[in-house]
Amino acid sequence: MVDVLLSDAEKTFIIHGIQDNLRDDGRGCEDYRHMEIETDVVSSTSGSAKVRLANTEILVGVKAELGEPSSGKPDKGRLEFFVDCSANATPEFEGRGGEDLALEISNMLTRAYDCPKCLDLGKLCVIKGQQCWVLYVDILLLECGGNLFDAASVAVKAALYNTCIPTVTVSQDEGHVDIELSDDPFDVQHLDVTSAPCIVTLSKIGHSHVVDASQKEEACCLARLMMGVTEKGTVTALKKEGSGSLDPSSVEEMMETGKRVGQALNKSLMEVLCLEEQKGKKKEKTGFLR
Amino acid sequence: MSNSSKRSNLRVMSAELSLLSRPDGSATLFQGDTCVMSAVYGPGEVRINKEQIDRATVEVIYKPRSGLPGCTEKSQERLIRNTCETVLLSSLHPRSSVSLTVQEMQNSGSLLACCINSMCLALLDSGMSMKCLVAAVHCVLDFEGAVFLDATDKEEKGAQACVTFVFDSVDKNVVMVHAVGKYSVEQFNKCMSVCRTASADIFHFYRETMTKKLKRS
Amino acid sequence: MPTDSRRIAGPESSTNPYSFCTEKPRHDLLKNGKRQDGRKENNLRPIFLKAGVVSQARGSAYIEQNETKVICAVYGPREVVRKEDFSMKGLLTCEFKFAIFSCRERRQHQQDIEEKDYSVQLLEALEPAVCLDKFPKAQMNIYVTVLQNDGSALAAAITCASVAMADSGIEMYDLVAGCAVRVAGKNLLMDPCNQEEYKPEDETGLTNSGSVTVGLMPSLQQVSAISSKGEIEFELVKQAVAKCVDVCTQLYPVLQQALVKSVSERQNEEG
Amino acid sequence: MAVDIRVAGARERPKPEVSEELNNLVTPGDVITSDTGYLRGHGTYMDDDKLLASVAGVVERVNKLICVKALRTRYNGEVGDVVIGRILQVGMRRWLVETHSKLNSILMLSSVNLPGGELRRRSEEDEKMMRMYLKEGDLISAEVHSVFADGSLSLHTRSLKYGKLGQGTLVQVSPSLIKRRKTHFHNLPCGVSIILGNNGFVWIYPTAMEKTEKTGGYETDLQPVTSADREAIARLRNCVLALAHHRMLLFDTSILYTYEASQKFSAKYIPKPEVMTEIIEIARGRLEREGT
Amino acid sequence: MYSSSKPAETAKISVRAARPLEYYRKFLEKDVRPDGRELGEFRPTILNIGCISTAEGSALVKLGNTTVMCGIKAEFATPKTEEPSNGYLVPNVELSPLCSPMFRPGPPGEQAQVLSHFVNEVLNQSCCVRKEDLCIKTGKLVWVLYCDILCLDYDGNAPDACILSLLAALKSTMLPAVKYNEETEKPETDSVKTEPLHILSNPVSSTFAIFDDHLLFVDPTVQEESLATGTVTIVTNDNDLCLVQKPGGSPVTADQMNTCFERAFSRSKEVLRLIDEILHSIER
Repeated sequence: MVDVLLSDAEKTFIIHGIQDNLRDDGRGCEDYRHMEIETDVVSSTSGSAKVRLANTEILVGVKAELGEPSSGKPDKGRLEFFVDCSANATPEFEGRGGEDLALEISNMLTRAYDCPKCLDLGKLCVIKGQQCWVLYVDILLLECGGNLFDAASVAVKAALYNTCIPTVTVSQDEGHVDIELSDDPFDVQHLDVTSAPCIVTLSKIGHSHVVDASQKEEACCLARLMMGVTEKGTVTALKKEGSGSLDPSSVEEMMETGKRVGQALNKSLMEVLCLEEQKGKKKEKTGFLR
Repeated sequence: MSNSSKRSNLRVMSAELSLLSRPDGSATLFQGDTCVMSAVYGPGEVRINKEQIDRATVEVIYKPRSGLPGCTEKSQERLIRNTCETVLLSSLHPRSSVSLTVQEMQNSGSLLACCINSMCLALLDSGMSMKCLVAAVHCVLDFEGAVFLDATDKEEKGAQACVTFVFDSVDKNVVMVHAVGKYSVEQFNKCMSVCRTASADIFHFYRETMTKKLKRS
Repeated sequence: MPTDSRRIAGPESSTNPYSFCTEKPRHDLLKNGKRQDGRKENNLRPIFLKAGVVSQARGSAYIEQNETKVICAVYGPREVVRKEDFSMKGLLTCEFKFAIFSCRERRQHQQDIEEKDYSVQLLEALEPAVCLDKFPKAQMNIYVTVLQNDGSALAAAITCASVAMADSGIEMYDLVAGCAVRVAGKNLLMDPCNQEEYKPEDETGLTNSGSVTVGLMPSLQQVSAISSKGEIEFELVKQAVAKCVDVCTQLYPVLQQALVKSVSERQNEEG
Repeated sequence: MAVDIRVAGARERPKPEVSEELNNLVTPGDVITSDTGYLRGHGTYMDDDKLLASVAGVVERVNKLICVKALRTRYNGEVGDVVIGRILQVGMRRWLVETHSKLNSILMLSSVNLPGGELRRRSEEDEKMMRMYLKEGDLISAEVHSVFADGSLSLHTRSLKYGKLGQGTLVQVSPSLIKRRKTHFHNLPCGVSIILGNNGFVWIYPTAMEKTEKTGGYETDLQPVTSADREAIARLRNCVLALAHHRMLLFDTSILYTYEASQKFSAKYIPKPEVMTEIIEIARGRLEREGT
Repeated sequence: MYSSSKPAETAKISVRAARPLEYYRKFLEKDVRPDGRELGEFRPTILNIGCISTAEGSALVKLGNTTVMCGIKAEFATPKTEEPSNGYLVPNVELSPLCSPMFRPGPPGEQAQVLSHFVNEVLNQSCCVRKEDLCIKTGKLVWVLYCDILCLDYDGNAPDACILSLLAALKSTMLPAVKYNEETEKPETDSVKTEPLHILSNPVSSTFAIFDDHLLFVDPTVQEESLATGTVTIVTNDNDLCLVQKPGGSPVTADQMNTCFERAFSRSKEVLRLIDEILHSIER
């Protein structure tokens, strides 16, 4: 996590506020900050999305390339996450500074997506055991304002939704295999992301827990629970993070909240994405400016 | 082949001291076609974490002719360094560092011996205090059990065993041994005695080289 | 991969011979309520736990759960090397490694992503249990090596590392016991072995297939680590976590006994 | 529970208004004047008898003095400024303080009030107790005592209004948005007080939390703040951010008007872009009407 | 700032820590070492063969406190074009930070590299495994045996422990039966049937430390290693020598060398007997 320094009194103020279900920006414990999302922002990718959650800004690009399937799953495509912490976000990321955080985010995403039902990777298989689509998901942290994991997962889901994969035709004669890529920009396949998970991070602060913690709140938090939650409410990944510990009963409460919030998050996100798609090409592009 | 006959003397040696101006001492040594250049820096400043309160820290860097140093080179490096530590009176320079660079120029057999001899010459050139001199002699055993002194790289390939000895100049005792292959104790001892005799030539050569240097200056 | 000049190099590439096996055995997880190794759903494998196994370390432990074998050593407190790491709290580091020969597939010398992930999880499991504020400016290092992995390696590592930490005499609030469970359909298989572990590539679209690992501080009843893989229904996750908490609590005496034994052995040596 | 997502394009974007200030906008290298009669101020340089801008900003002219005020800069401290700072390090007889200026500021042990009153010698005991008074992360309000040759600031807190800050919330805005006033301490009618640091740090805290003088203000009251106060603080925080977002100057009236304008929304909705715009427009209109 | 000794240790041990050299001299005057061993006596050697079932061959060796584990993983590879029927033997020694505070995390340090090289030389020069035996199909497919030696507790004399664990692991190695399918040009592995590896000779290592420039003793502990003025390592290969290494240090006479040889050969017999015993006990 990107650390900010706080005085004891500031921490007390934040902790008491959360106990009162009134956070320092007026939110309740289960409120997300205002989030804006835009897809198709980088034209050189197969799919992309940018998410802005208050001061947190994340850009995700998906690149589909033909490659070899992994030996364990010969009949499936591959999904690979790579996180880059831009030094523009904070000077701490300079050099190898952001590596640990980047690895943590990509590990969590890999784990959350590593379930056969989240994303139908079977569709990405071209020739069993030889050729498949590999989706390289590049996540770029542009600004850090707390709750990076959730924002990253939302951006990933949106970018995957936006991803177009060219249709391939495989012709086979006399053991000679030919792969032909369609060059028609509309002859493409889309991915079904309905059951893809979103990550919900629950930060235990004082005796309560909150979702979507700001940077200041993260500084008050000793233990977090991160959950990959699908629209159906199933859990695809679970992880405790931070140097503190949790009561078994609060683990249960946090999971309950996580499930509830996660389902709502998935639902709102899908609605927004469908809405944007309906607008199609007419929609106004805001790009990287606010 | 002419050199398939058992050879009992060393190849021609030639050396040049102080070829390099930066180091405190340097030597380039040819043994036959094998050539090694060594340079000594020190005693000088030592990095705090390597500092030893009762003696100088000896560092040796062995550079192969090409490529990155691997396990083999590290092993060579340690052999050279330990030999060097044995002869240097490092307790005279506590809290300082002596660093040696041994650069392989050409390898046509007996490389390790050539490295140690050139290191010894470089130390001589630098005027560092030493307990004694050391001479390294390499030999190989062929499948008939014949000993070839100062073997070339071709001879090394077809050998039953490769042996390198380092002797001190005072008692002619064994300072370092590196012997690999398949051989009996008798054969080992035979090699040792042949090499010990040959070491006298090297000590003689050191003397000649230093005399030459003194004459010139 | 870049060549590693500091090790003896092998051929450029090599493949696992078992990937060419003519027939691949398939196993059912449960048959007539019994698992392949004859256990019932709730049964754990026998645990052999011994503290004080590495003579050079400040504290150490070795755990064996049938074929899962983990060794751990703790060093420190010692001076922090890097200056920017200075702080009023002690620094705890953790290195988790699978030995190269520990799995069916050969592992690499350098830490891979999975090992780095486990290192972080192990660290976060132990951090809450160690009184770090008693050791300002100092670091304590935990090194864990899995000698053989037959499932539940992370859980075993958590237990082993906490005992090693306690063996070192470093002040702690509590021990940490680890436990894993495999969720398959409606079944919860405690302490899964390698064949029972969740592997995403084997799954054939079963909902509810995954695994959960929990680390618990038994006397404080605090969860210090929790992690899951695979897609599982919410209610089952809850059940799985609760069950792990139960089992971890039951493990507590085993950890204590190992420590008591190591202390009394040490006393005998000296007296 | 609320999840509030939308497409970025869905937001209404008001047309940027052309303010007359923009006519005075210069970028580095622009010639401001070639008359030689002017004096060179901050943000300018002379070349070939011409006065050129060295920063992007607005030209300001005071008699013969020409300055360019940059749109966004680090804080340039001046003696007498009220600042809010965060303790970074406890050093030998001094604290290092972050004040968003170019270099870290310094608070000497001799420039603070210590428990037990004004006239007290700084003893060795005090040196050892430094971390007890102020430790890393603590916030203080202070006044700039002097500016060193390298531009770093020396602070002092030798007045009862300065010192360690207790519970409350800190908002950071650009220093150029803080309007210079006679006082930077305000008790607002809503039961909340605000300190507008010249360095762009704004401290919002419940008025009730007055310092007790006996301990020199180093012991903070950690009693929970009332819900009403907390709500007001949250609202005020969001208003300050809204003002800063619209690059409006911050001073008591602008803050109060914005606060009042925001009443029709719940505090948590204020950060939403269109709510922000609406509130700010109301406040701006009222300010212009009253000519402040 | 923090003492590294365990809290309950007694004052006697601190004397030993403060003036180790004098402490040792006192004992050595009487031809005995502080741990009660004679000069030519090895520490109790414990061997456990086949302890890791995920490896094709494995062995755990305890030499006093020093603990070393060797695991052998076999994989397929294509042979080098210049040696189309030779397999690969890839030994590596890992001195992980787990086994001693002397070692740091990260890539192998000098000592680990030197040990790896040493094991590699012994493996190649002793010819205990014929590389031709590792051939499955000439020019197409050979075995590569990764022999990874992991130190779990470093209390001195790693070379002897490494070689012993390597030999024992190789002797226990069972390779799965493989058929090379000419049509598909792919191997077919039998998951049940295995074949043992042929071991042609038995390299055994013995390490001696030189103390005060003249005294030689066998199997040094870590403290003895740090006090020694030199070491000699002798690897015997049945009735021959395979490797003699004395990396600098105090000079020794030919007689001293011969004493070492004698001890090395007798040690070789002891060790081989031990391996046979353990292997037999497993078979039964």
